[in-house]
Amino acid sequence: MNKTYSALNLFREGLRGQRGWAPAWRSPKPKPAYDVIVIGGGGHGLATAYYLAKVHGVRNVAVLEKGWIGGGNSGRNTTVVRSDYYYPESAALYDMSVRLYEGLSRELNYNIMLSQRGMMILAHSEAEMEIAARQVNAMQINGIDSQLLDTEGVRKLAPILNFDRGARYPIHGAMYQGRGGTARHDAVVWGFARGADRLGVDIIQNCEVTDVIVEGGRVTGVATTRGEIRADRIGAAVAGHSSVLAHMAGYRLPIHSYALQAFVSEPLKPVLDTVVLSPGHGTYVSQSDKGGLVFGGGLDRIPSYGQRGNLPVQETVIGGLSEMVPMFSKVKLLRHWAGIVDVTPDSSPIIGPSGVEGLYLNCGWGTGGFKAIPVGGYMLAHILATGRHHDLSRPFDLSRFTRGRLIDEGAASGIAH
Amino acid sequence: MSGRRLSQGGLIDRSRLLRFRFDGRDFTGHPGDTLASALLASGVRVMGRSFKYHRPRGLWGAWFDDPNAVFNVRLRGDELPNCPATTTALVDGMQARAVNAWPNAENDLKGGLDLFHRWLGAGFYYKTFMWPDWHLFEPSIRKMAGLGAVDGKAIDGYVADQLHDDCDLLVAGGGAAGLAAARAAAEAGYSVVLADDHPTLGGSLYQGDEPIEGEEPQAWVAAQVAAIRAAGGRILTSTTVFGLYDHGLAALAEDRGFARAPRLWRLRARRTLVATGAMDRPITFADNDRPGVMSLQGAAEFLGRYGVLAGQRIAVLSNNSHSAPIVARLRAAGAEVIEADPAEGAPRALGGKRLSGVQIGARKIDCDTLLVSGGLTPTVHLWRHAGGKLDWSAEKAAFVPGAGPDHMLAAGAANGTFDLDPALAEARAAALGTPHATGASGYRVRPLWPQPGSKGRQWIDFQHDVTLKDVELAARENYVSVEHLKRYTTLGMAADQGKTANMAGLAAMAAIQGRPIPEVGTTTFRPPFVPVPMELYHGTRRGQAVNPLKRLELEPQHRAAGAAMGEYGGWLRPAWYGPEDQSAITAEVQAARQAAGVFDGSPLGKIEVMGPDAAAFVNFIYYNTIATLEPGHIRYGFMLRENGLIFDDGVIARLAEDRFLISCSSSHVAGVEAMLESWRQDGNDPDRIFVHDTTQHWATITVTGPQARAIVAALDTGADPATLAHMTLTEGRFGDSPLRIARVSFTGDASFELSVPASRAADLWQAVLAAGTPLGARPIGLEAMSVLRAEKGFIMVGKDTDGETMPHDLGFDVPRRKKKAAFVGDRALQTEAANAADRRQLVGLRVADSGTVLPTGAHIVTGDGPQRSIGFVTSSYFSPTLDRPIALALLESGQQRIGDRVQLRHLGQSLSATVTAPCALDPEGERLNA
Amino acid sequence: MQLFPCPFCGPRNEREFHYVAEPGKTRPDTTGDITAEDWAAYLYDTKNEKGPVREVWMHLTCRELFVMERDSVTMDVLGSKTLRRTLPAEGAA
Amino acid sequence: MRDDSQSWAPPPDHSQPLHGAGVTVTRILPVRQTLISAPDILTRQPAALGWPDVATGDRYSLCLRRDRVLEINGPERAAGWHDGQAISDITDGLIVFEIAGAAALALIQRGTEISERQPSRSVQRLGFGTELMLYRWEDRLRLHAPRADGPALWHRLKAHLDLMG
Repeated sequence: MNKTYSALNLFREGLRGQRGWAPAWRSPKPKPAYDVIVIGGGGHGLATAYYLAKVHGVRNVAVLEKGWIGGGNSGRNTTVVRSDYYYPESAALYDMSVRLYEGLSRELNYNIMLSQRGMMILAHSEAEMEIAARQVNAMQINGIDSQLLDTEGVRKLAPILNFDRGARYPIHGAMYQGRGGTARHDAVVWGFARGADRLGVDIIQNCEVTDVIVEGGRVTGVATTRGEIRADRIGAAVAGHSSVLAHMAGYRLPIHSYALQAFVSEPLKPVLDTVVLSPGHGTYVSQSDKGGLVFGGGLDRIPSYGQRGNLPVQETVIGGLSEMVPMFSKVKLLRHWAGIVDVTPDSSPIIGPSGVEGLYLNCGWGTGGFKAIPVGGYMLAHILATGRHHDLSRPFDLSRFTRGRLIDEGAASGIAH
Repeated sequence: MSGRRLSQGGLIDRSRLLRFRFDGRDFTGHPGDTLASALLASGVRVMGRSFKYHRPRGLWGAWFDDPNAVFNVRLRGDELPNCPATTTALVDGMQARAVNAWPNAENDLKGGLDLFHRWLGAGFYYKTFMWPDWHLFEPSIRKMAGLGAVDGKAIDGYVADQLHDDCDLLVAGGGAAGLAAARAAAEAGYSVVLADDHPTLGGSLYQGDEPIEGEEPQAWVAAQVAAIRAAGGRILTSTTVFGLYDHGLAALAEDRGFARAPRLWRLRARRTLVATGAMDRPITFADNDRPGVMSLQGAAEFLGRYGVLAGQRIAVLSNNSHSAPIVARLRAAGAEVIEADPAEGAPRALGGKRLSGVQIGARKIDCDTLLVSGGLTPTVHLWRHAGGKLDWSAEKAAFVPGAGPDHMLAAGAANGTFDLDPALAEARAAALGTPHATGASGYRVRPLWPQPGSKGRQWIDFQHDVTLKDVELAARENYVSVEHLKRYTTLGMAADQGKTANMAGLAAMAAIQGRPIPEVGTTTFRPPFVPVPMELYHGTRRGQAVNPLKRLELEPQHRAAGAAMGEYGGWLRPAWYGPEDQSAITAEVQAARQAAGVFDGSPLGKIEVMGPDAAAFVNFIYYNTIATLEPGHIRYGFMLRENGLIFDDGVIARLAEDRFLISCSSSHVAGVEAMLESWRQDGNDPDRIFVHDTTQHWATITVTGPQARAIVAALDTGADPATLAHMTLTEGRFGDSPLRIARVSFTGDASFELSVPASRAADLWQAVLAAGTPLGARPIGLEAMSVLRAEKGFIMVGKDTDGETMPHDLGFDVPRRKKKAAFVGDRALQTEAANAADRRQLVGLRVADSGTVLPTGAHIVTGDGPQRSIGFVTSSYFSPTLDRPIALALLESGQQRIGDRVQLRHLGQSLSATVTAPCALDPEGERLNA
Repeated sequence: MQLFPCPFCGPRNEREFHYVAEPGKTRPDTTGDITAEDWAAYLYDTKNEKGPVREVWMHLTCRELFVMERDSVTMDVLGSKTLRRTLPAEGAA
Repeated sequence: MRDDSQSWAPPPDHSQPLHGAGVTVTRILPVRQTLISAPDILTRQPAALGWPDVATGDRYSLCLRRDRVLEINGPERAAGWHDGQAISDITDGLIVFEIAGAAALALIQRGTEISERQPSRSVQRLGFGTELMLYRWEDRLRLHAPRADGPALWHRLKAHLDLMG
């Protein structure tokens, strides 16, 4: 069976009807016990398992997924990758993620199509230009590539935007990160799954965790729809349902669940290379390699576990896109969908101990979880393997809320994606 | 021989000729035609190319189920991309071209790609293009992808009319079942809306020519329409119910003609009946994508609606009883029809761009057209949008609506009731909510699903070029969940949303895995049902109407005075007066410091808090102690959020024992009022506290500067400004209107805020300028005001504070340490972080007098080791008063660094400055009382 | 677009409403000592339940603060009740 | 600094009515508008109108909240807390448009979800992106909106009238 992906193998397989390819991952039966259980077969959970096996040599690992892997937010996002964050703590975390992304296709031997076509956040006024400058300076000091563009600089990269000075949100310039871009979201999930599987990790789909077994204040396993599975170290990467798991295990989180919508248009010939975000309209857009405009905006305003969106936000986001690029108003919307995201008070993730011994968290990524998949997995793997925070994850410990040490990227992230 | 127009039949108007072009050739059609029907009537077979392999494609369906004929269409200079030919009504003068083909669909240069198909199977791109780097391959792949090009031009007047409406019953679908239901409900007194996406009602009635309830279809339809209207029901044709949302909301798109924006109906329906019919499924066999292979139902539609016979020598491949009347009709129309049973053997379509025949096992049938029917699939999309479940009907070999929300109904073919009379009975019963038992179905179908391992290239998703082999590959690689299958192969993700592909795809996966179809399940059905223009969501909320600015009463006066207007906190306000910013701002600052500045401060909040508990309430709301404020006096203070961070700053005046006036920031009025209401109703006695926002009743003109007192004295107000102490207020008159005079200063000079009812603003403005101009006063804008306050080290919340700033960072530490009473955010000011020594504090920065103005947004950095930001410049200007640059900054432990020299960085440049106190002008406050 | 029942105004479009908080959190008496943990729990901790929930909402147009029961998965509204103790004039709902 | 002032068209002239198919929008000028809040205000002013109640004549009051009414052309009242009521003059704070004609409600339905079949105790609602007090007055509709939102509201109403053709 053919296990290695390459142009040569693809050619050979083409000659024999692609019949020799091995399964991308196995579908094993769950064992009664593992060294580590990772709850949640999204990007973060699979990346956690991969790095546990790869970096820490912990291979007796199960990833439990209640449905199909990547069926949560990993497969529902708008695929943006970037590290244009303001605070040093966030910058270090997200930039490590981008760096991991940059080597991921070859490391995983799976083309995740990381496309660094650049990401710009528009500035619509002189005041926003000042804030953009502050942000660009912060990023440069933190060692992250970033540029301040003027109107002409924006025009060069995205000539189809609305440069009319009479626009409601005129374009004064933009903050630009050239290493920003997109990656194929499903490929990230499948690549990590295949990578983890090849290192011995059991990926168990259709296995819903129904209870967390806590004995004497420590976690000892989980009850699932496929029976009880034991482990004394458990990582939870269940964005959107973090509070549900917290309820099972008996801890509280500062999280609200909201629906975040995403949209795609009919496919068009290429007209837009970069990812563009307009803070004024609350809309961002990129064009996929397939030609569809992939776009989104802010959260729905109603706490929700229903994976579907609502008209008011659709009107804001789609109307905003039509203002950003007037010719798009005649382009057709193909579909829209929603994911459920964890929203923390400071829009920053929670990584680290849960309060129940042996149970560690990776949650609270809000609207930005996709871009953080590699680093989120890396950090959770580190703490599961060593019992200690990685330096980069320490500021994101749950205790920051008690200490008042919030990392509020509200100003830096503009809006959701 | 291929399609041709019959001399009679159909719903078209043969008396008029419409001319159009397709792929550079001229054609004609008739009113009532679609682009597809007119081309089919003209004998055109190849109408498009597929997405990946550029295979030639002809029509499959006659309506929204066609995946193949996608055109860019231009009419009188307006072009729309990706128009489905089957649903685009023909208009005289249209110019259409097939997307994804060059120079045209018939002869596409990229057609040769098909030769490489064996290497371009599902997900091939995940397995290669990794060395040296994806970025090397991506640009050329991007160019290959996409369907139509968008021409870069918005269409003039392309604005969607959007409205809300409501009804008791929405009937989606105006076929036999929908019409019957709508009539029954309307006649029973319900308010009914019936919507159908065709311009003509009747649904599938025109496919056959059997009478319905004893009448010809057209006459029966006309009778129902008349009855519905007579009973007060509303009928919307060319209107697609494209989404069902929460709480009975339906979204409808009403087509208003080519290149005209559709109308959006946001219709709140107490009940919704899904009567959307059923679609013919393709049969999966070798080369089943050849032009000339068409759905049986599609051919019947072309015949019944458009008077077009799809072919002359027609083979029919069907597994169900639905085909018999259609075959009869085709024969009656003059076609030679050969029926074949797909069970005879694995079929294979023959021919290239034009079908030449079909091989079925050993039997070869010569034909120009092959009509296939793999069974009917109810159109259950809307049912699923609303959260209805689907049941698998083995008898009908289809998913049919199962349990659903109470307000959802389904009837007719959409409900799996394919026979006419039972469908009518079912629809009427559903509309009236009466019990109804569906009798035995006359519909017979022999399940016919894709056969794994069979030979040839068998298309499952036509538009996206997904074949049975791709499904087999996905299964082999363990992409077996229906969602993985969809995502890995892109099955069902094309612009037709898999209307023809999904059933075949999941049936193929079921067959490969040996599982029953319902166990494999379906993917999610998501709105919109068909792609809709984004304009539908856009409407009149465009241009200046997006988050519209609040407008000043005095805007005409400001414009007349030459103001450059700009957006400040949601208001359109004067930025400066004059043609050029720098000189104007300098002159305004100088006038304000030397004589007087006249400033329109109307947007400043004026929220009144009244009632017996008002004093205790505002004392709780404010960081500062307000309870001790005397009537007639004013205090500066902060409102915090419960997390201790600054929400707003401003002054509060006590007008009476039980009446306070809060002047919050202009942009925060609504937020402050909502916050006050929240606390009022939660934890306080709302019967003893009342909050009135009176902001827009008042216009406020601020006069500031050495001559301010003289100017105010010159107005006939009945109040003496000379006796008005700083931070007090009084009431006077302006003509016959009330006038409020407050002495507060945002500039460091004596200032008077004069407030009158807004309708008197123009008179007051004129009076102040008349009194002030001889003394050297002039209007000043926001930019000058910003400089004036920065000279004094006064902050603007949001500019000189960020999402971490607490009042003690700005030097206001006393309430935090001493205030006894509880106040919003109090405990949060005592956390580890709030007490940290390295908090960023407000400071001033001074550069050499001859130096340049520091850029706002520059960061202050530590010089030793790797650079680290310890703060940033929040406000920075050239001060005309001091004749040197000034700046404010937030700086770690800033108070302890006063006097230090610091390094700054801005866009790669290094700068330096000295840390000072924030106040650069008149720190002793002598000017205030001068 | 959802319809929420304001206890005073009756059913209105969701655009008119603002989610405030989960009910049942009483502000601690800040004139006494409160641990950092208790304060953080008051400020931040949520139940964030999946399924039937009780939430405090504000009807922005009439500023009514009320408790709404709804299902956070199906979006069905189960009921609403004003936070006001006195009800001088009963509303439409 | 960039001057974006040309981006903003001057405010529209409200003094000339807007005409559309079956609709006329006119600005009207009440002599007085008074906000009155009290715990028992709806007992004191039981006639305060909700939706779809019909106002007649010059003088009436509108129910805004559980404890608040807007009195139109009532007596002059001293502002402040008096006799258990909080009183503010808001005459110049609210701009008032009257919409006459057969399509009046259809015009309003462009900007807000409203139906004569759905009564409401309060006349306050969101519509056309602003706060409205909307009610029936004789055979017409009237709406009050924050004064500074008047130009934007006028602009939206005009745009909708143009679309309704």
